[in-house]
Amino acid sequence: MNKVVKNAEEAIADLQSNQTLMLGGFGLSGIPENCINAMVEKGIEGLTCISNNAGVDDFGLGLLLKKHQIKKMISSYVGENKEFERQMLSGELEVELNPQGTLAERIRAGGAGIPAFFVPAGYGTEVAEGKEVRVFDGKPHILERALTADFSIIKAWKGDKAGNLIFRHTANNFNQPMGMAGKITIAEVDELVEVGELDPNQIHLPGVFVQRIFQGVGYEKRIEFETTR
Amino acid sequence: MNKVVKNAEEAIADLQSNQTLMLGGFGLSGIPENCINAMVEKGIEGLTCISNNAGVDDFGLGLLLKKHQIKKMISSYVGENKEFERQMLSGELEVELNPQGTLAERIRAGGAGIPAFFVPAGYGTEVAEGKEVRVFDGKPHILERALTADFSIIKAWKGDKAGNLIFRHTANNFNQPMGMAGKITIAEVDELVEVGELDPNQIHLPGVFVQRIFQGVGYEKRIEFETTR
Amino acid sequence: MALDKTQIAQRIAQELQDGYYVNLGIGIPTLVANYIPEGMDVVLQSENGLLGIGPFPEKGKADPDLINAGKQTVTYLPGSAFFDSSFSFAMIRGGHIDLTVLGAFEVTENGDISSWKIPGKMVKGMGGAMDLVAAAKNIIVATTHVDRNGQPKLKKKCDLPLTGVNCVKKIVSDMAVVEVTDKGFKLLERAPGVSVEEIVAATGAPLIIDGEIPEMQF
Amino acid sequence: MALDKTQIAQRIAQELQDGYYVNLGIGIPTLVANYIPEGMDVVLQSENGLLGIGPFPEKGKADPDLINAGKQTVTYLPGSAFFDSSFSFAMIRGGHIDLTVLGAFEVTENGDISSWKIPGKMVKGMGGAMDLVAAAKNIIVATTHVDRNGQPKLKKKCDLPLTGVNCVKKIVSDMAVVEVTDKGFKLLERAPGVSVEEIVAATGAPLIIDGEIPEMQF
Repeated sequence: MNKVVKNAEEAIADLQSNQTLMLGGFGLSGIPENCINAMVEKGIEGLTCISNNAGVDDFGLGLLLKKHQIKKMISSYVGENKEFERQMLSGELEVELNPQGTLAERIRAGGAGIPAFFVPAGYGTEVAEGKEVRVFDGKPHILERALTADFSIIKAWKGDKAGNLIFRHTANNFNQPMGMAGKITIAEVDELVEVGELDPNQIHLPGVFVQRIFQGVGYEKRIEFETTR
Repeated sequence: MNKVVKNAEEAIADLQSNQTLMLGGFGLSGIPENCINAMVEKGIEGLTCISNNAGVDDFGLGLLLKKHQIKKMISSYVGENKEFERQMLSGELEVELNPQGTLAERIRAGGAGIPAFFVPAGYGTEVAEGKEVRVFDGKPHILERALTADFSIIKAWKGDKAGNLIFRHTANNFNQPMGMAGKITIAEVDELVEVGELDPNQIHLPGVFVQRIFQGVGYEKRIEFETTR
Repeated sequence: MALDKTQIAQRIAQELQDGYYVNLGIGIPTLVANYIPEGMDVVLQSENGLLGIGPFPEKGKADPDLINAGKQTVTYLPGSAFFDSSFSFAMIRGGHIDLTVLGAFEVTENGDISSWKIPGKMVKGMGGAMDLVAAAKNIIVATTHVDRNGQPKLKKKCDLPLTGVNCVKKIVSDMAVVEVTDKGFKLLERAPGVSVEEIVAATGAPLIIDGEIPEMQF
Repeated sequence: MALDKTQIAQRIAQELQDGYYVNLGIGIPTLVANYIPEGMDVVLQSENGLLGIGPFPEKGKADPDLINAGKQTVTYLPGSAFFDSSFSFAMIRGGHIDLTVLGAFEVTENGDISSWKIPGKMVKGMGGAMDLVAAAKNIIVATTHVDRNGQPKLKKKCDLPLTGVNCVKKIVSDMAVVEVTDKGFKLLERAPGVSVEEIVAATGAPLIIDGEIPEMQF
């Protein structure tokens, strides 16, 4: 069983146009930079991207947007990206906005074999349109469906060659649940270590969920809003 | 904000007869020994206990059973306990058996504000009786409801005074999700440390879920089936 | 005189209680963190996966792996914990957060709130706001009492797309502290120097005014 | 001659593939771990929260915090991971386990299985069996071909309460390897020295017998 691939190009070699992808990260924190760049290079199109945000104009998913490689986004917050806004308002880009927690839970549910579940978020809003409403304990809830993807492309801090992953600080965010929900999960990591080097009590995402792994290079780790004291 | 209590007696001081409790552990591994003993001592009755197992005749929840303090058990596996079997067959004890994964997910859902969700487990069996069936992606699923409790009583390895918990090996099991689902969660730990001593990337259950914590004493940590090479 | 943003934050900070776990939205709500009373334990949650937000980092110490829900670089405190987004919203949805403070475009007398979308104009998305308002035990809105055009933001009915219904418990504006009761808006406090009449005039729904309305104390 | 338990486990081990994540039930299935082919990476999952079960501990080294789903003390291997029960079943229910091997009281020609309850007699509970059979991609039953009274365990219909429906893919018994196909049981292999006629006689439902049935190879 060899999960280690050489680089992003090899990791996404069989990724095709019109597939559905999950891409980890919150804002620009914890995004799979190497794979995004490789996807831009590869030029595949018509992608449905499930990602909490859409990057900025010149970094992250913004790069794929600029080249019109994305057909549809499923996200919770897509500000900070003028090209995104333009494509959405012009109808070039299909956008499905989800409450962030609902999005995260739909992804976790997809990985956990739970096809649908009830949540209170969005009841009474346009998010609830067309969805089943049911009252539990006196409070109305809406039925939400799970999400899965052809590929989940995630970024972790440390990973071992068996695919076990550890995330760092708030760069975990959507990476962990997305890692559970891809038919194929590709993990790029800051540091790839040998099997046995990670403490089994500290694994955030066990290797069973990860099909391909590589140590990324040249991480830019851009900061969106650097704020200091 | 002081979450630290002196001992099990103080932790369960306001626990009352006829309440619903979640008790962590799998078999005898990771059970809250101190609190169970204190409950036996206190003599409260009519309890509904949500626990994967029911201990053995002379240890763990078996001690509460022996004194007829439990009215109802919600569990997945209750073998290895003759008194349990006797009380169940005689009708003294009400028992609701759940598939283990459904039980774990019902508990997690209770803590996560998800009142109901669909799972495939149990479809076509007596577990599905009276439950809504719905087909998703060609596969039938049944609707399961979340579980919560007046008190969740759990056991962790290390905890800090802010209630952050780390579990060890397979002694985590039901402790982590149960810790999320109690109106009041009581954690007993092998080792209670100062705030700041635990690595924030390694916390299994953040302190927000834990209302009371204490360092337990005299752990017996009995092994049910000692098996060696 | 109407409060400035800092004073709104200061007044909201008076709502905090020892042991509270709090989620502060972007904008004025974030400023509340600066006024947590000395000696009071309040833990700040960031829905992108941090319990125990610390102050902004020192210059040169910003860490791209450590941001808040507004994507600003932050720090963490002793006793903090990091977790993934699904777990973070389990925490929120499960009712484990004591107080949420957020901004709004409009709030109604029955506690509805619109805060995320201006059709045809602003399409950034709801982020975590819908989850927060649907689940927090206590929701306080921090806002100006009227919008840029002088129109009331406290209304009978929202004109903009809703973020949540029947959820806001209290509004702290630059002019007043208003409670959302079963019977509608109830005026609790006035900003220093602002009259009840001025508040009534600036509010788009009836205000329950029960006896003398005290000025806010700072 | 019919296989003994060890040989059943040995035969099942031939179904393993490199890179498989496998959950082994209590009893005969547990023995499969002893016959993982040399050099093949197979990771064993224990539903109480361990991926990467190691061998039983050395005498005196048993750790009460480290048990398998049968509550036996075990060890863990390099590359293992521990997790809670809800996460463990997310892994199982989400279809991330390649193969589940478990025992059974009865299996039917459409893949139904009963394995957890004998009304009025045995009331231990289903544990994780219902979750496993409802979700694993591939389910193999390890069993004797007939019960203690000589009655077939491979049947048209279960008499005992079900564990799951339409889920078993293959049965490895002491007499035969049987596949569950859309058209019913299909005999794939015979235990050494056991005739097709003996297997047919011991099976409670029709067997599809397609050409010469080979003996199992060890």
